[in-house]
Amino acid sequence: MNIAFTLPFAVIVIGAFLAVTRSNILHAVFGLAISLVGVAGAFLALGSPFTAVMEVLIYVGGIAVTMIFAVMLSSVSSPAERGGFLRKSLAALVAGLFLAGGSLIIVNADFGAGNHLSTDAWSIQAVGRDLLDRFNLAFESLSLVLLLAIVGAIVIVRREPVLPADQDDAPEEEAA
Amino acid sequence: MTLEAYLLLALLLFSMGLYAVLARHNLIAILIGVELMLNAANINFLAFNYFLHLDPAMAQIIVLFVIGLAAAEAAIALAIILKLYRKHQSIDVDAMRELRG
Amino acid sequence: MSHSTLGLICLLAPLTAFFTALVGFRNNHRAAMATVLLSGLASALCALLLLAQHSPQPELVTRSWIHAGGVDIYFGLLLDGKTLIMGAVVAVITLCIQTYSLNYMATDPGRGRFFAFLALFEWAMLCFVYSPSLMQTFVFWELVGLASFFLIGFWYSKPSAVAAAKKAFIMTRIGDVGLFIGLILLFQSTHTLDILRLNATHFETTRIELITLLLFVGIVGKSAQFPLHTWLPDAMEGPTPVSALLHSATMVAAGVFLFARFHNLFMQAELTLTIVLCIATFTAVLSSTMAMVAKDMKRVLAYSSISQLGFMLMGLGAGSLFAGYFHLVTHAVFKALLFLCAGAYIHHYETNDIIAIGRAGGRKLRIVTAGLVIGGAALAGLPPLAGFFSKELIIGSLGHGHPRIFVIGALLASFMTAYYTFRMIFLVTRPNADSEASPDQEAPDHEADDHHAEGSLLPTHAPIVLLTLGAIGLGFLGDSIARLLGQSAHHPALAEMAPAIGVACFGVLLAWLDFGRSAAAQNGFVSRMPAVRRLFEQGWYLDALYKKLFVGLAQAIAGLLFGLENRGFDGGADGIASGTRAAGRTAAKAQTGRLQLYIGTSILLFAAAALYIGLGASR
Amino acid sequence: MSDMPILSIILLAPLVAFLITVVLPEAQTQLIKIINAVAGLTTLVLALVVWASYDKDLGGYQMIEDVPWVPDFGIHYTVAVDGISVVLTMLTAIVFLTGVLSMWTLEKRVKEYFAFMGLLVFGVFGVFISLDIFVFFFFYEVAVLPMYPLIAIWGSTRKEYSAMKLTIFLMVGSALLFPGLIALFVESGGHTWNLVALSQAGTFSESTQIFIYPFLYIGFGILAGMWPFHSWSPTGHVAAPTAVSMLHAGVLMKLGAFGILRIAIGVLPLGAAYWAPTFAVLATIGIVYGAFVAMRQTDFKYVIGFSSVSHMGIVLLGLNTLGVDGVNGAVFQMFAHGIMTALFFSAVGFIYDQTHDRDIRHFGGLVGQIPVATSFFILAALCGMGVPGFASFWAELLVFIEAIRVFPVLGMVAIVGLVFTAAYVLRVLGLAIFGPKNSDWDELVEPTPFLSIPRIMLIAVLLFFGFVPSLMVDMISSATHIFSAAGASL
Repeated sequence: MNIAFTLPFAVIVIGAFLAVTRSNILHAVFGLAISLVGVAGAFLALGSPFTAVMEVLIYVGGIAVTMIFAVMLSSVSSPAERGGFLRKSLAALVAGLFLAGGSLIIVNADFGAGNHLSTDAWSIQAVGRDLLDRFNLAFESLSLVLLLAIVGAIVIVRREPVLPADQDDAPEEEAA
Repeated sequence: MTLEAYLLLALLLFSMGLYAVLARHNLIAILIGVELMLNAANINFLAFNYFLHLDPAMAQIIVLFVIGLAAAEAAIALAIILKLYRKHQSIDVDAMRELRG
Repeated sequence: MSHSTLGLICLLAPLTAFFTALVGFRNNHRAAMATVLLSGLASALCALLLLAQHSPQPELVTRSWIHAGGVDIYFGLLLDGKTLIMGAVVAVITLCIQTYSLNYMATDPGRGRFFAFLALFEWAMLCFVYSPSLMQTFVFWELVGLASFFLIGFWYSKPSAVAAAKKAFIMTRIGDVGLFIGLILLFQSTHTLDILRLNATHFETTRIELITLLLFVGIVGKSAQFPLHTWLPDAMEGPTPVSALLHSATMVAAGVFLFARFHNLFMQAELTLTIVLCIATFTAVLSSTMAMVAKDMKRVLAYSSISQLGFMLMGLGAGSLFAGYFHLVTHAVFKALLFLCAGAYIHHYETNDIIAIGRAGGRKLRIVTAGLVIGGAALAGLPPLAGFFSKELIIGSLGHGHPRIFVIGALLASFMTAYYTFRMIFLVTRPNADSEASPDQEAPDHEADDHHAEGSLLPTHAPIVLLTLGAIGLGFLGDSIARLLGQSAHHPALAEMAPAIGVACFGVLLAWLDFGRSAAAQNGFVSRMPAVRRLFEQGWYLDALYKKLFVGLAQAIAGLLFGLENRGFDGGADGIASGTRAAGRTAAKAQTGRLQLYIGTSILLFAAAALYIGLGASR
Repeated sequence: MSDMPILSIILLAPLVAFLITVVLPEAQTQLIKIINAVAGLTTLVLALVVWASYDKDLGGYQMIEDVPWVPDFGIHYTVAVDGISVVLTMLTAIVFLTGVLSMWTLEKRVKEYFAFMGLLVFGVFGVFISLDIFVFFFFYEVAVLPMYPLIAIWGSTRKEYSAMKLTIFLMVGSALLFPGLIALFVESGGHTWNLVALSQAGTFSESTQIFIYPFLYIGFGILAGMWPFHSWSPTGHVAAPTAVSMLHAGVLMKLGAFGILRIAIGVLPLGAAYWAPTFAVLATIGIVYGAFVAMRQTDFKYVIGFSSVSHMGIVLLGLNTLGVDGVNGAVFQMFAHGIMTALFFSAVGFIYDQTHDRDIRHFGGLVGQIPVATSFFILAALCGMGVPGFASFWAELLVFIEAIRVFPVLGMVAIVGLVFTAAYVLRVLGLAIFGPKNSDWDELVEPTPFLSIPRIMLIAVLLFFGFVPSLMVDMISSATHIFSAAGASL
């Protein structure tokens, strides 16, 4: 057993377990954060420190924090879980079947894999060059998508200004 | 470690995410499940690339893109959740059943 | 000027006048009328000049219209004896009628339009006459029909006029369909539509029978022969000058002209000729009987037109091109004259009823009455007027190698013609207030007040006088016409002519006894038999029969299909639509709106598929 | 010939008009109309240039532009014209321009209306000039889809129903077409969608052709108003607003006939020969059936709608003769009928805009009140009857000549149908245009000279090709020489 594999493995699974099972949504988000740190560890083990750093920065630092804000803003951290058992067992069944089937495929498949890649080739320079050269268009599109997502998010959550006409109508409705 | 080990790890992570998506009531919890599934995919990308001698930078770039898209997706999803909360005073997925036939 | 220039002027002048009058001078009647009159004059002069410069060889001027695939269609002018005579007749008579209409239509609010369509009609007719190919003939044959539609329906606010125009168009179109199919078949068997070439072609027998029969269907429609004759009397709804134009020299003559044009083809088809003779003779007799009882002056003339057209076709069908053609020319002149005279009475006394006109003092219009008598005598075939010569020739040609029945039919029709013509003349000129005959309506009294004398009477009288001279003199031009046609004029001996003259005189005599003498009851021998009279008056009930049978049938089919469309096709489509909707409603119940259920189901299915494929691949 | 990509410019003109229209603010109605009119004029001028610069003696496809689009699937943006495309491009340009001018008085949601219309015309042009079957189908759908909103929003008389019916019928047609086209691609080896390559003899075996042909024929035939799948077309015509009816009957139905000619017959000649008698019978039934049903209609537009069924039957009959004269006549008839129905709907639309009534029994003697407006209608009616002097006479003549040669009985039945055509046209004229004056309509006003322009243009085109048919037939026959001069060998 390799410590570079087992440590991230453990962190990931524990974090994910928390994220999936905790009914307090804040706890779940923390579980997610832990799991993501584990994923970053796995990235390191797979020889890609840059993505590992990005993972921690964006996911743990960005997304998880945003979720916490959202939870705070919606002020419903743990809605009452109703009719839980049937639903959970059904979901568990589906997920379990998926897991079993997937494992079956993975175990049976022959990937022809063997030796590791030397980590030298994974230089950040190569990534940077490719990003601005080969995948230039995709990179630019992604930035556009992000921009649009931000603008879109703002537009969606913006409170609509109350029109004067509605105010005129309001008393009549109350009267009715 | 072998490729299969990483793939099984990713599969496990994905299944847990799937469970969250299917079982949880809370929209944010469902979103968390989605994020887990995305990360499972990311692990797969890097693992395949690491073990199968593919283009060195490709997997990393794809992972970066996925992370970027996930950020965008999370932003939009959270915005929608907030909007829904304002409308229904709830973020229970069972409350949103307008597509019912 | 060269012949082609003259021909082009002759053809283009009316077309230009039509567009100028209709579009350019829409609100200026005077200018429109002047334009049309000038164009008519130009056409008539050109046509006469062409006739005068006639050369024995046919001349041909052509321009390509369509040349593609297996079709080669051209437009042009063919100048030979037949076209030159007919062109001159058409142009001159049209000019007469245009002049006449100056007075006749002087107060009509639509006179500009009227003149424009006269010009269009003249153009179509001239192009038809001078046509060098059957295709062009057909094109202008249709256009003649179209122009006549607008002229007959000129008073468009009268429902009867609109109905008559519609009836004329549709009934002639039934004939046109035959002509059209015949044309296509002819084209397929000869690969040409050139008239000169077609006339020089020899056919194997069965094919030519079919083709000529189809052509004859077209002629039946246009020349108002039985059984498609019923549109012609109704077409009298148009203004009288229109009737004069349509039913003397032009529209109805087109069919006969077409027959004359393809005389060589028809002569190759024995069976068709027999059918032509039967139909023509039957039509001549049938329509004469109707003319004997009609009280409407224009209807009398209309029936007589049908019967005279039958005479022409008899002559042509009997094999004598000259006889039929000659009668076509003379009939054009005296029938135009008769219609113009009738128009003058009608215009003056504001009634169509012969008896009412007579009572109101018809004979006081001296020039008109003279024209009526001379034209009527020509129609009756009294020597030495124009109709006599041509009718003699026809009856003479029937005598050679044809069954007696045709001669007898011709003589019978000839007798009735003389009878009804003089019945009309006597009723107008010798009114008898004590007679049993009663007019349908009383004519307004116009004894002294001449409020109809708008300006000069010259435009009315000049054409009548000119045509009267024609009706007197044209009969003596037979030899020149024969020469132009390349035929030798046949002069029947007096003995051959005797029966025809005899029956004509007998007809006149009987008319005198019934209507003319001062003690006459003015109630014809036919009218004394009420059943027969009703039969004749109703046109042998053919109109009613057609209405029941064909119009009813067409409407029934239309109604049936209309129902099929609404209930069958539309209903079927709607049924499918509502079925789909019901199915959709049922299917919609499966939609619970539970997001997670959807995701779970899809993941499960997807996983099953993946498992299946993955295990399959690994094995 | 210049190197200018003239066909692409024609194609882009309506698209540019569409984009500008979308961007412009709602209130700028006059500007929107002017921009669309300019686009229409541009396409018309360019279509004239194409007509003039097309080398008729050379024939074949000319002015080819070829750009790979999705190379992995062999899809290319390939545009080119042959004699038939030249004629139909001209038709579209004329109807587009006159359609815009006819709708000059529109006030309801002007921006969206012209946007959809530009999109529709864009698709139509694309269909007429593309040489790649996939691109062809793409444009075909682009042309068909805007019909739904155009009818459902600006229409009248059960508009939602008609719009839905039209869309469903056309979608059924597409559903037949799509597998047919895919089958062409797959059966040919899956390398190319190019029409010329697929049309090569020997690409498809006879049994394959016989199997695929009905899919394509019926799929396109539904849009062409083929009996018995015609019932969407009259309802659609009736409900649509004036310019849409003009485009719909004038141009859109021609897409179907064009598809049959270009793809079904062009690629599968053996299949066409096998099925021709069957489809010729259906076409003939359509001719007579349309005339009979039109005889009983009381709505102006329904009469015209069923007359379209009848006239498109003539087109289909001509195509099914598979002989050069028949196909020449069919294409000519496509053009003539396009202009004629555009004129019909334009004339009726003018009357309807004022009266909001289309029941012919409610009218009478209109010619006395508005002679100019009704004379447009009368001229269109005369053209519909196939009176000589109008373009459609020659078209019908050519079709009938070939039809009698190939299918004597059907040809005769179709010709007899002319009598009923005359009957229903004259019925409308007699009831509504002539007859006693109805003083309800004394208030009607004549079109202004500006509004007369589009109608006069259409009439001029009809008369021009009626008097000089050789121009048109020469152009068409430069593309139809592939058909046997003696008709199908049956």
